[in-house]
Amino acid sequence: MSVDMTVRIGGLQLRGPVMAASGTFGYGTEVPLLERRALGAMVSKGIFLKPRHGTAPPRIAETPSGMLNAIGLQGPGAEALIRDYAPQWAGWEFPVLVNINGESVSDYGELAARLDGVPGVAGFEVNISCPNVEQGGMYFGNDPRAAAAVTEAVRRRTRLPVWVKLTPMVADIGVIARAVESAGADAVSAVNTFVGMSMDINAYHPRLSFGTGGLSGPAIRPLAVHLAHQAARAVDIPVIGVGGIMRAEDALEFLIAGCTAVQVGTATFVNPKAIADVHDGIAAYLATKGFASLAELPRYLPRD
Amino acid sequence: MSVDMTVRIGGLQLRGPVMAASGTFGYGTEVPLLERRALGAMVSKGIFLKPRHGTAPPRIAETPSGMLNAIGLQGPGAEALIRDYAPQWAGWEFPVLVNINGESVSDYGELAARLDGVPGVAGFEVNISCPNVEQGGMYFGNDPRAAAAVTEAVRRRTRLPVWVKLTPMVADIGVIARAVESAGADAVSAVNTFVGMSMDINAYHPRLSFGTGGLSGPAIRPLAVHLAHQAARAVDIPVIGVGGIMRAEDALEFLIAGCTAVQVGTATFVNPKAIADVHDGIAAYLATKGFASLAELPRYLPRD
Amino acid sequence: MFLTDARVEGRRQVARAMWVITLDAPEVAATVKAGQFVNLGLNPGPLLRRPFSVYRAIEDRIEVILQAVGAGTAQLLALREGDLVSCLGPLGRGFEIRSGGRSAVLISGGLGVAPMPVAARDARAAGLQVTWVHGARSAEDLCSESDGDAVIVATDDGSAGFAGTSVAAAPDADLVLACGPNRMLAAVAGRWPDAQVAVETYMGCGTGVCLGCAVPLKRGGYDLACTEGPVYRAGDVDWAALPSHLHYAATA
Amino acid sequence: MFLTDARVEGRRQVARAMWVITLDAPEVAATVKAGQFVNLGLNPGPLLRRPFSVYRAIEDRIEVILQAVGAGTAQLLALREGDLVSCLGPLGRGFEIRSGGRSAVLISGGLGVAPMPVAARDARAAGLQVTWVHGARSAEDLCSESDGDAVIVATDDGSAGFAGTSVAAAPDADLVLACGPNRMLAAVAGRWPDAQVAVETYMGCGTGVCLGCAVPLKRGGYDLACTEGPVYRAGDVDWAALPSHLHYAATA
Ligand SMILES: Cc1cc2nc3c(=O)[nH]c(=O)nc-3n(C[C@H](O)[C@H](O)[C@H](O)COP(=O)(O)OP(=O)(O)OC[C@H]3O[C@@H](n4cnc5c(N)ncnc54)[C@H](O)[C@@H]3O)c2cc1C
Ligand SMILES: Cc1cc2nc3c(=O)[nH]c(=O)nc-3n(C[C@H](O)[C@H](O)[C@H](O)COP(=O)(O)OP(=O)(O)OC[C@H]3O[C@@H](n4cnc5c(N)ncnc54)[C@H](O)[C@@H]3O)c2cc1C
Ligand SMILES: Cc1cc2nc3c(=O)[nH]c(=O)nc-3n(C[C@H](O)[C@H](O)[C@H](O)COP(=O)(O)O)c2cc1C
Ligand SMILES: Cc1cc2nc3c(=O)[nH]c(=O)nc-3n(C[C@H](O)[C@H](O)[C@H](O)COP(=O)(O)O)c2cc1C
Ligand code: FES
Ligand code: FES
Repeated sequence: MSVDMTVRIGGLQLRGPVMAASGTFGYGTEVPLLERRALGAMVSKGIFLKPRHGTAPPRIAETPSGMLNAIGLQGPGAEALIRDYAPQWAGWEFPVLVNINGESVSDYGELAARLDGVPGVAGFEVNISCPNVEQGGMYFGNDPRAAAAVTEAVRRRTRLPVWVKLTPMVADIGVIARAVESAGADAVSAVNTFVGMSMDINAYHPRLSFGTGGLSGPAIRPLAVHLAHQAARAVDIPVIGVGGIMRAEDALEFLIAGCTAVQVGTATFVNPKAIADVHDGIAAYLATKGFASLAELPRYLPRD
Repeated sequence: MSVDMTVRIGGLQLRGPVMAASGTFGYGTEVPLLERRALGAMVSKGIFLKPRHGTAPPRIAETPSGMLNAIGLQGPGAEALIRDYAPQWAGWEFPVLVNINGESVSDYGELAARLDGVPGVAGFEVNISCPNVEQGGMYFGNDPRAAAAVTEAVRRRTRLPVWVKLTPMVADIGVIARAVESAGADAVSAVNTFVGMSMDINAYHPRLSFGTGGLSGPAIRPLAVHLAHQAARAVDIPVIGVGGIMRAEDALEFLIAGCTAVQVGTATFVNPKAIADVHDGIAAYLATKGFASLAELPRYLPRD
Repeated sequence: MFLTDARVEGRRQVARAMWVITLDAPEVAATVKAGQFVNLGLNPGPLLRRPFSVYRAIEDRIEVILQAVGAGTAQLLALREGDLVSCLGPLGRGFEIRSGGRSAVLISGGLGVAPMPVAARDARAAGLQVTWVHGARSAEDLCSESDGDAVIVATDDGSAGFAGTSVAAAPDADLVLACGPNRMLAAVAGRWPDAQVAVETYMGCGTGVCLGCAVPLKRGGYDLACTEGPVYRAGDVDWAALPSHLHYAATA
Repeated sequence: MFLTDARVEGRRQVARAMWVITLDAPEVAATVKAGQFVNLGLNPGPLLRRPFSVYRAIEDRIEVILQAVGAGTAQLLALREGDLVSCLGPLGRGFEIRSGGRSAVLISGGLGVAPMPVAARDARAAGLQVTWVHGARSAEDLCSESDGDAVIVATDDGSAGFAGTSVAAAPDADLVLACGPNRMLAAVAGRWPDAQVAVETYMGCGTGVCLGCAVPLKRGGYDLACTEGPVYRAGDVDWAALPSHLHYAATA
C-alpha cells in the first residue's frame, strides 16, 4: 500500500515530512550516498551575508548520546551561495530553504532581500539563535520583541516562505513562537541545539575552543519533543520538529506531539542514509497502522 | 598517598565532595549495598509539609542516556519524616539535608520551621522547581523574585544551612542564582531535571501519565556542566554540581567548571555503588595528578 | 542482595522467539525465592537495568527466560557464552508459599511462565499438589519446558489445548499463583481475590529508591513493585489504574 | 564511498597494547588509497563513528591498527570473530604518490604507522625506493610489523634503535610522507615543508557535512580534514593553531 506522505507547510507543498536540518547537510552537494527521493526539503547550512571562517578547533566533542558543536557558522556568504549552490538547487526536485543569520535586525533583512528571487532559493529559515550584537550580545531567540523584529524584517523583504528556527534556551517557548507567528512567520522549526559544555579534565579547560557548544543528538530528543509540542500548542502555523531523530519512531514522536514535519540533523553524521531510513520507516508504520495518509495520524495536542 | 577530600559548603564541613542527590536515595535507609564511608552528605527525597501519594503510573520512561520521571513528590510529609527518619539520621557520620517543597512561599517557611532543630536534620535544600500555586502555576524557579521570596522565607525560620536547588528551565541561571544568594542562601545546587516528553507511538499519547517528566542521567551532563558553571560565575557562595554524573571523570568536569561539590542521582539506580565509585575515582585522580587535596584542583572560572 | 558480573553460560530456545539464558551467579542462585527477580545491566547498552524473573536456579547458575521486545532484550539475546552481564539481585518479595492446604495452581500467560518453575519447586517442597496452567496466543508461543506435576495448556486461537485464556482453563485450588500480562492478572483477581500475582511495572532502580514502579492499591496510594512487590494479593491492586500496555504485555 | 556491515575476521597484537583487526569489506579493500580512512560505527556503542586509517588491504579484507584510548576503541578491541561493525569508506584524500623522483621516506610515530603499509606498497609500485622510519616511546611500543624495504627504528627512551624522534632519525628523500601526533608533524613541517602529512582532528561525520574537523591553514581559514585532508602539504598547515592534545596523540 502506498501512503500519502505529502505535507503542506506555510506555502510549500512537500512530498514527504522529512527534511535535512541546517548545518548537518552542507549545501546538499556534499552528502555521500544520498537518496534524494526521500527528502521532503533541505535547509542549507546557516549563512551570513559575508563569508565567515568559523571557530578554531576543536569544534566538536562527543557526549553521551549527543555531541557538542561550535562551528561558528563557517560559510561562504551570500554571493558565493548564489553563484555556487543556488543554480544546482534550482534543478532539484525538492525545495531548498536557506538558513539565514545576522548580528543585527537589518543584517537579516538585507540577507533575505539579497536572496529573494534567486532561482533555487525556495524560502528562508531564520536562525534566531545568534547573539544580537546591537543589543549587547543577548540572543534574538530568547526575547520575544527581538525575535519578532527579525521575523518582520525578513517578512518585509520577501514573498517566499519564512520559517523561524527557535532556540530551546528560553523559559517559555510558546511566548517566542507566538511572537514570530504574529510577526508573519509561515512556520517555526523547533528546536536548535541546547547550550552545553564539556571539560577536558587533563587540560582543566573546556574541550571546545569556544568554551560552550550546541548539544544535538538523541540525548536532547525528549527535551525537543516537549518544546516542539509546547510550540505546537501555542501557535496555529505549522511546527517542524527537530532534535535527536535517529529513526522513524523518533520522528513519529514529534509528529504525534503536533508537528507537521521533522528535520533530521546529527543522525546523518552517523548514518548517511538516515533521512531515507526515517522517511521509509514512517511510511511503513503508517501502512501497518492502516492509515492511507500521514494526515490521518492521530495527534496529541490538548489546547489550554 | 591519601588525598584531603574535605570541602566546606555554606556552614557545613563535609568529609568528601560527593553527595546523594534528592529523590534518588530515598531517605538513606533503602539503598542496598551502600558504602556510607564515601558519602559527603545526603539530601533526602523531596518532601512537602503534608503526605502526598504522587502521580499515577507510568512514572518513568527511558530515553537515550537518560530517563524521564514524574514521581510527583510522593512522600510521607513532615511528621512522618521527623518520626521515622530523622532519628536514624542523627546517628550517621555525615549530614543529611532535607529537600523541601511547597506550593506557596509560606508552605516553604512553615516546613523549615517545623524541621528546624529536629535532631538529624542538618540543613535544607530548597527545591524551587515546584509550581507556584498562588501565582497561577508559574515555577518559583524561573522568576528571580519568587525564588528570592522562597529563600528568604526559609532563611528567616532556621539557622541551619540553606541550599537552593536551581531549575535548568530558565533563560539565564545566573540571575536566579544571584537572587537566591542575595536572599540568604548558603549554597546553590545546579541543576534539577529538565522538562521533557516522550510519546508512546502506539497509544498516541505521552508515555508518562503526567504527560511531561524531568530528564536526568548522562544525556543532560553537558547542559548541567554549563549551567553549574554559569551559576559559579555568577555568585560567591558555593555551587554544587548535579546532572548525569556516572563516573569520577564526570564529577571532575563539574569541579573544574567551578563547583565545590557534586551530587550523584540517576547513577545510583544503575550502580548502587556509584557514589563510592565516584568518590574513590576522584581521590585516585587527584593522587595521580600529584595534588594533596581537592582544593588544589585547578578551576576554569573566568569572571566576566 | 548481590551485585556481580555474571558469565553467560548458554542459551536455548523454548518457544517461537522465546529463549532461556543461563548465567553464572552463585549467590543469587543460592538465595532466590520464587517470584523474585534480577536486574540485568549492559555496558555498552541502555542506561537502565532490565528486570527479569528468575526462571530456574540450578547449583551456581540462574536462568532467565525472555523475548526480544526492545533494545535491551535484543542485546541480551545477542550475548554469547563467556560474555559478562551485570546482575543485581535477588530483588523483590516473591510468592509466599506456606504449607497448609493441599493444592496449588500456577497460572501463567506467555512470558508469565518465568517465575513458575521455582514456584512449582517450592510448592512441591511445601507438600502441595501442583497444577500448572500455561497459556499463550497459539501453540508455537507456548513454552516447551515444564518442571511441574501436570500441565494444562491453553491457547487464544485454540491451536493447542484449551481454547481460551489460562485463567479460564484453571481449576480452583487452595493456593493460586499467577503471572502474565496485567490484564490477565486482573481477571485472576476477579475470580480469586486471594491469589498471589506477580505484576509488572516499569522500573528505574529495582531497589526502592526511585519510586518509579508505583502499583496503585485499592486502599488508595501506591506501593513499590520492586520492594513491596512484585507479588501482590490480587484483590489489593487497583487494576483499573495499573497500566496494562507495557511492551512485554503487548508482545506476550 | 561505501557503507557496509563488515564482519570481524580476526585480531592480532603488534605492540604493547596495539592490535590489528581484520574486517571483511571488499569494496573498501578494492578502492582504498594510502592515507585514506574508514569510519567505524558500533551499535550499541558511542553515538559517533570512529575514524581509522586503513592499515592494509588484502583481497576482500581491510586491516585497521588501533590502541584502546577510550570507550569506542575499547569496544572495537572487544569484538570477536563474526561480529559486525558498520564501515563507511574509503574517506578522505590520501597521499599523492607519483612516479618521478627516486626515493621515498615514510616517517611514523606510534600509531602513525597506520597508513604506512599501503603507502609503502604504492610508493614501491611507483618505482620509488622506500625507507621507513618508525618511532615510539620505547621498544615495546614499536609496531612489530613492517612491509617496507628498510626500517629505521627510533625510540624516545633509546631502548631500541635511534635514541630520539623518528623525524630526527629520518634521511632526506624526494618524497616525504609522515603520520603521527600533530606535534611530530609540526617538526616534519619545519624540516620538509613539501612533505605530505596525515593530520588528525576530531571528526563528527567524516564526510564533509558537519564542519567539525577544521584544519587551520597558513593562508588563513580552515580546511576539512575529512574531505580536503587528512593528508596535507606540511607547510600549508598552521600548526600552532591545530590542537595537539587529542587522546590518540596523548597515548601514542
Ligand atoms: C518484575 C519483573 C519481572 C520481569 N520478568 C521478565 C521475564 O522473566 N522475562 C521477560 O522477557 N521479561 C520480563 N519482564 C519484562 C522485561 O523487564 C522487559 O521486557 C524489558 O525490560 C524490556 O527491555 P527492552 O530494552 O527490550 O525494551 P524497551 O521497550 O526498549 O525498554 C524501554 C524501557 O522500558 C522498560 N520496559 C519495557 N517493557 C517493560 C516491561 N514489560 N516491564 C518493565 N519494564 C519494561 C525497560 O526496562 C526500559 O527501561 C519483567 C518485568 C518486571 C517488572
Ligand atoms: C583520519 C584519522 C585516522 C585515524 N587513524 C587511526 C588509526 O589508524 N588507529 C588508531 O588507533 N586511531 C586512529 N585515529 C584516532 C581514532 O579515531 C581515535 O583514537 C578514536 O576515535 C578514539 O575513540 P574512543 O572512543 O576510543 O576515544 P574517546 O576519547 O572516548 O572518544 C571521544 C570522542 O573523541 C574522538 N576522538 C578521540 N580521540 C581522537 C583522535 N585522536 N582523533 C580523532 N577523534 C578522536 C572520538 O572519535 C570520539 O568522538 C585516527 C583519527 C583520524 C582523524
Ligand atoms: C554541526 C552542526 C551544525 C549546525 N548548524 C546549524 C546552522 O547553521 N543553523 C541552524 O539553524 N542550526 C544548525 N544546527 C542545528 C541543527 O539544525 C538541529 O537543529 C540540531 O542539531 C538538533 O537536531 P539533531 O539532534 O537532529 O541534530 C547545527 C547542528 C549541528 C550538529
Ligand atoms: C526519580 C527522581 C526523583 C527526583 N526527586 C527529586 C526531588 O524530590 N527533589 C529534587 O530537588 N530533585 C529531585 N530529583 C532530581 C535529582 O536530585 C537531580 O537533580 C537530577 O536527577 C539530575 O541528576 P542526575 O542526572 O545525577 O540524576 C529527582 C530525580 C529523579 C531521577
Ligand atoms: S524501581 Fe525504583 S523504586 Fe521500584
Ligand atoms: S568530520 Fe564532519 S566535516 Fe569533516
